[in-house]
Amino acid sequence: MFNNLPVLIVVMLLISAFLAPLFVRRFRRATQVVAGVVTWTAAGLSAWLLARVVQAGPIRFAVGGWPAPWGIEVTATPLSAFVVTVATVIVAIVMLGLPREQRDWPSNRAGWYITLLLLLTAAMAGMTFANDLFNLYVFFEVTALSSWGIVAAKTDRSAADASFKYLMLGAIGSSFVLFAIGITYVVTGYLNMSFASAFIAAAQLHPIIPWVIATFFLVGLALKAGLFPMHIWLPDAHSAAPTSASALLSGVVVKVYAVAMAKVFYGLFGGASLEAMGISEMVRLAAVLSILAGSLFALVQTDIKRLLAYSTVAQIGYVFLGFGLGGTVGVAAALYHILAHGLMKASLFLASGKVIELRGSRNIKGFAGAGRLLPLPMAIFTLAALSMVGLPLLAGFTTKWYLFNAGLEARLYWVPVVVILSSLLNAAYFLPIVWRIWFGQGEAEGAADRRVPGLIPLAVLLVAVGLVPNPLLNLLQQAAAWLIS
Amino acid sequence: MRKIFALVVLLPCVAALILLAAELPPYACPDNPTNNEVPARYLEKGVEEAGAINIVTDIIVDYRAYDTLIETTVLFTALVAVMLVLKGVEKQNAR
Amino acid sequence: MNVLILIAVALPVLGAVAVWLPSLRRAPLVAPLLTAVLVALAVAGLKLMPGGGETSTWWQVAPGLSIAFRADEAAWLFAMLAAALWVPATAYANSYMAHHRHKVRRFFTFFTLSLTATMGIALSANFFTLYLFYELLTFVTWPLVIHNETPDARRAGRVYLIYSLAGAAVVLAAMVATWWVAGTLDFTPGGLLAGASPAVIRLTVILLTLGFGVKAAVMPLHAWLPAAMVAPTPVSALLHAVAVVNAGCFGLLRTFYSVVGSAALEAAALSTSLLALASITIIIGSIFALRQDLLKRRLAYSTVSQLGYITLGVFSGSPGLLLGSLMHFVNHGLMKITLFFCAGAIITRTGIEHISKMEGIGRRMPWVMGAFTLAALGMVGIIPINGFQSKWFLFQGALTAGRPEVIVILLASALLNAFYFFPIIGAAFFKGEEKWQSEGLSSALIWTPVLTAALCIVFGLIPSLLHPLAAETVQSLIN
Amino acid sequence: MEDLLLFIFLTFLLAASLSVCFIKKLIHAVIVFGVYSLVMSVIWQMLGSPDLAITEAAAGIGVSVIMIAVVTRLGREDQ
Amino acid sequence: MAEKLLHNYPYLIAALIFAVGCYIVLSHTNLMRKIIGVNVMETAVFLFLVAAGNVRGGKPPIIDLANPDVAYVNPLPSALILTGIVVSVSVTALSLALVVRIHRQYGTIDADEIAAIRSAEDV
Amino acid sequence: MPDKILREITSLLLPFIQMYGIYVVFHGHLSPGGGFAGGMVLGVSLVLYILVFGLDSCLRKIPHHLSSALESFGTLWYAAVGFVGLLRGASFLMNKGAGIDVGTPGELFSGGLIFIITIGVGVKVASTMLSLFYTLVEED
Repeated sequence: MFNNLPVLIVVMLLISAFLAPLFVRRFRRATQVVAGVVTWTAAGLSAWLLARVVQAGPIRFAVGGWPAPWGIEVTATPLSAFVVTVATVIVAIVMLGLPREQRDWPSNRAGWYITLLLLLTAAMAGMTFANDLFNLYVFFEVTALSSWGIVAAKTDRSAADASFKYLMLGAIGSSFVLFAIGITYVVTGYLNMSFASAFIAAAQLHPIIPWVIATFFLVGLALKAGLFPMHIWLPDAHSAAPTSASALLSGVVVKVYAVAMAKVFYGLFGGASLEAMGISEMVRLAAVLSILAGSLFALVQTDIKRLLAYSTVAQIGYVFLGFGLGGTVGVAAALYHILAHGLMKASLFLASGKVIELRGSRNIKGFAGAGRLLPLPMAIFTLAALSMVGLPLLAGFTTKWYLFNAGLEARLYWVPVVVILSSLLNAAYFLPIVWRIWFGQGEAEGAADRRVPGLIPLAVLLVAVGLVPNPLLNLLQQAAAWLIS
Repeated sequence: MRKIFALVVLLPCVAALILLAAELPPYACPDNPTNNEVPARYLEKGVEEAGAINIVTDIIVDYRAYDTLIETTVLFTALVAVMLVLKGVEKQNAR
Repeated sequence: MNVLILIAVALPVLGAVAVWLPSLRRAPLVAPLLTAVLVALAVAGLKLMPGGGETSTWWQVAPGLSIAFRADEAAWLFAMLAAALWVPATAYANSYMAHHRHKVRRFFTFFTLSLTATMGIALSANFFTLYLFYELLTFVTWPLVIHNETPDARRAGRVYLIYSLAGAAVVLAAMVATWWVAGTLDFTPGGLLAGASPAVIRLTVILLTLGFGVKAAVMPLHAWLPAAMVAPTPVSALLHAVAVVNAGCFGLLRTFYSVVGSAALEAAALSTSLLALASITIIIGSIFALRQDLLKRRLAYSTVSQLGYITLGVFSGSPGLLLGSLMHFVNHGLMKITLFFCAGAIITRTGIEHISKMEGIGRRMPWVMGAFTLAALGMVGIIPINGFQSKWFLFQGALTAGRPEVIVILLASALLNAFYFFPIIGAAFFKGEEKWQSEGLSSALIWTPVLTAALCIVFGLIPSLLHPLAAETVQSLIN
Repeated sequence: MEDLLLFIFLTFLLAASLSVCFIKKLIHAVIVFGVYSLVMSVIWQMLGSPDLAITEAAAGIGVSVIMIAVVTRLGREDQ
Repeated sequence: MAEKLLHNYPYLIAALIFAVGCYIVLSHTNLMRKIIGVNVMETAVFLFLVAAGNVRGGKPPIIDLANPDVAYVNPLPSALILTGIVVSVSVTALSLALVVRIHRQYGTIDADEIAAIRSAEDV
Repeated sequence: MPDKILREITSLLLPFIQMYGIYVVFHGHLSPGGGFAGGMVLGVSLVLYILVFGLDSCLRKIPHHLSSALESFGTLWYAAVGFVGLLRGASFLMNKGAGIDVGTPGELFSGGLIFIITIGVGVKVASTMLSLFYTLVEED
């Protein structure tokens, strides 16, 4: 029964998603509550799973009782359990704000939106647990379809346009990933990553084969994750979506793709051969370009949501950089950043969503004087922004510190330089907003309703993660060690 | 311009794929890595273990039933997304 | 956990919160002053109580990254100087803000928070803590720089922020390098980099010089300081005499001798070029000061130049010069805060900011201008005042270190100081006519400069007040 | 013999995909795409996957029909 | 190499069609055409996998219970592609819905015209 | 407006197409095809019906909310069948391993859960095609 847990978490979310559109018309509030409860349950279960997995070692579960090369194998490792826990917790927290966000929506739209959120969560969990390449692909598509759907959830026309752009590039990405999976299957005869990797290690393959596989995976997943040259859909999509969707897309979804990439790369090839093929170099290069270009683009934005989206392009670069650097420290840094950035970006989007609602405009000028109207949300915005800048004792700094260590361990001395440069750029676009919030002259009216549900838990977690990173990092180093071995 | 860009992006891709196609295991050869113990078991024991004589059905509904469950979910997701995209969106003045 | 250190570092945070207490109408005025006094007492107590030199760790963030404090000699010297001068500065600020009512609560919040950052820098026991509070200092002083919210102030704030953040980032890079080479960030008397290769040491030293040099206003990195003159005068006094610039100098001192180590510093063989840098700062700063007509800007460039004295000693690595520079560290703080207090008093009373319009002002405000004169004479290095002492020890140090060229620099600088201070004094007392209407001034605007000027004389007359402390510090840094 | 037939069909498939790219009128491209999926379904039958052939035939027809319906509706409104 | 390529011609054709599909998506501005391009790309991958599953002389994998000694083709790729087809239908459905909506809201389905409208809106 | 011949021919053909679709669904475990192919054929037949006889006549027979509900239901059906194995103490989505009688291979009622799942999938795919077409063609 316990071994079924990785599948059951996914199926539980799926079933609630199937039921949601049936009931939402009559019992709208109840549907929202049930969706929240289910997500929290999933979060709790995955946390339990994480605890068990850390204690007793990874779980390999053969769905339907068919052992690995024949059936589908699902693995709960410290890595996947951690990522699923992070994803479900952030989704659950963001979902706290749904009743408020959907006040003016028609019932059926609200239901479909909730359904898609649940499907998205389920698919992310499934994708992370999958150890079978084709299973990974199918979940990949559910994630993609549901995110395309929620991007278009608003009825204004830029949403449709953004969603279509996202869809086209995402579909190209999926095709690349499927092609890579196909080649892997044709070459090795296995879809299970463990078996395929054993085959690749044993067989004398022509060097172009693993190279093309890895490159196709990289192109496909980087397209989905919005790494620099392939990020063009991201600012449109993340800014056109409703606030909760933006928070999730920026905070969680892109990172799950990064994790998928890490799983596939380390699962199929292993760190040494990635380095030898030059794939690690490629990942690092893309990550650095992403970090710098994302920050530079963010610098010239006037639309807060686009600014945050470009900042996501930069921050996803950190995650890829960590994975590209390899080594326990680098991977642990990447995993830590997945959590930290998820919390930061979700808080930033939620808090700025409140300001957008208040001012009716997404221009960053709207932040002027917002600190007096919305003291608590804006304080949390400031906290998250400073964390982005990488002030010590906040979560962003820990990531930086571990990336430094990873870079120096890999003897890549430009890593600290790039990271420091990027945090300066972050400061350059976040601090003016912070100044505007507290000291800017803005309209003093409005803000009858100061509550932003979910913001306080996010902030508490963010502070906790920043102040006490040690236990978490020990856990993450275990997870990283498992991934690399 | 757009076409040139597309070509520039795609040419290396095509080159890599052609090089790859030459190095892949020979087409339709019974000794290929794909014809390993996995399809062998499906074909030999599938009828007995899963009960359908159409082995493809055996695989999609029994051996890899989880994939198929998710696949129906894909269809469901698409439909929900389609409804979210189209329902209740009025026609706007275009330009 | 040492209670006195806890008070020194954490109490100002409470004080800053207390500024906003709605039930106390005069909370913005009382709380900061009370905080400053308590902190000064606590720091003084650190010297008297046994066990002050022990490390007390507050928080272990990650392996190797902990927040820890220790009040060793150098730490105490800086902490005491800052805490002691904070009291008159706060009193002065109270009076000043009573005249310039603009966002008083906000002003005092950040003013008091700056004390936390300064104490944190002074008492830090490892590089991480130092870096943390160094970064924090930027963030809490930035709102003070742009307090007036005029376009000029905003521009100055932006410049200040860019310079400071870039500096902090470079410090961070140095910290990473240290961590990588030494595997620890705890300050140790002999330094951490003793065994490292010269290239790494050189890189670290350069990074440190750039990083802390920003706040210490080493010459190519000084531009923020004159720009920041648009801030209210108590802030200028604080920034230029007590907190920020001294934090930069202290950071240099701390990291050069407790992180790099004097032996490694010698191995890096950079002292000649660094000394040249400091010398250029001294001379060019003075020349720039000559050309300013705005009093506060002239004082700012004078600060740039005088900070060169301090960095000179730090960069040299020789005990004698270091002794002199440590004494100047304290003496310059006293003198410069006096000068700024006077400038603020003049501005508040007469609204005059330009030197060319100050003719005869000395007869109108004899106490203030008297204090100004004393401090200015000290700057030039006239005998009974404390400025003379530091220069004297610097001369001696230069001779024992075998660097006679330093003496030439110091003499030239003294001459230039005289050139830009004497005209002010002359104009104030011997020119112009008495034509201003006197306005009532709050007493603190007058007695604080007088008090600090008196301290200048006391320190000048009794060298044994400061010299043993400085010698002890040098001993602890170079052994 | 079978290989030759397959070769011809595959070449035809490539030609169909290229013509989808270069045909000017959209509705024609959609129709060619329908033909393309039919050819694909025949190829899959030849490759030994009748399940796929049926599914692709049904799906290809379904998708093409919907596409044509959408295109004609959009086209009608354009004129 | 040419000989190998000739022997692997289904793979080669699949690779070329994949590239053509990608080219259609990237080079055309008409959104409908982009959708067709994505479909072409996906079917190319399917072709690749199905071809890889073929075995010379193999029968379709429907077990002839009376005759145990028949060689069958590999059933696994077929099973995978069955899933793949459904996925591609779903993606096509959603993209068609988006095209319909874009047409409703912008009055055009040309990417360049939409971009022009958007940039005019921004000013 | 479609002409009379088209209507007549369609009304003649449709039962056969639908019969074929249902056949494919029911014989998924015996012959090529299965839930997806058969469901798709059924769905396409309904689309054909709409194209010839108009949206309204189809909406009268199968209302939109019914097809959407069937759609949810088909997917749920699958997931629920998955729990059978779990309830019998084996793992999720287990068929014969969980002790379910798979019957004699080659007969119509064989394959255990496969048969049940296939029907659910067929219903789901057909209703999805229909709902999709409804949503795409609807004017509002």
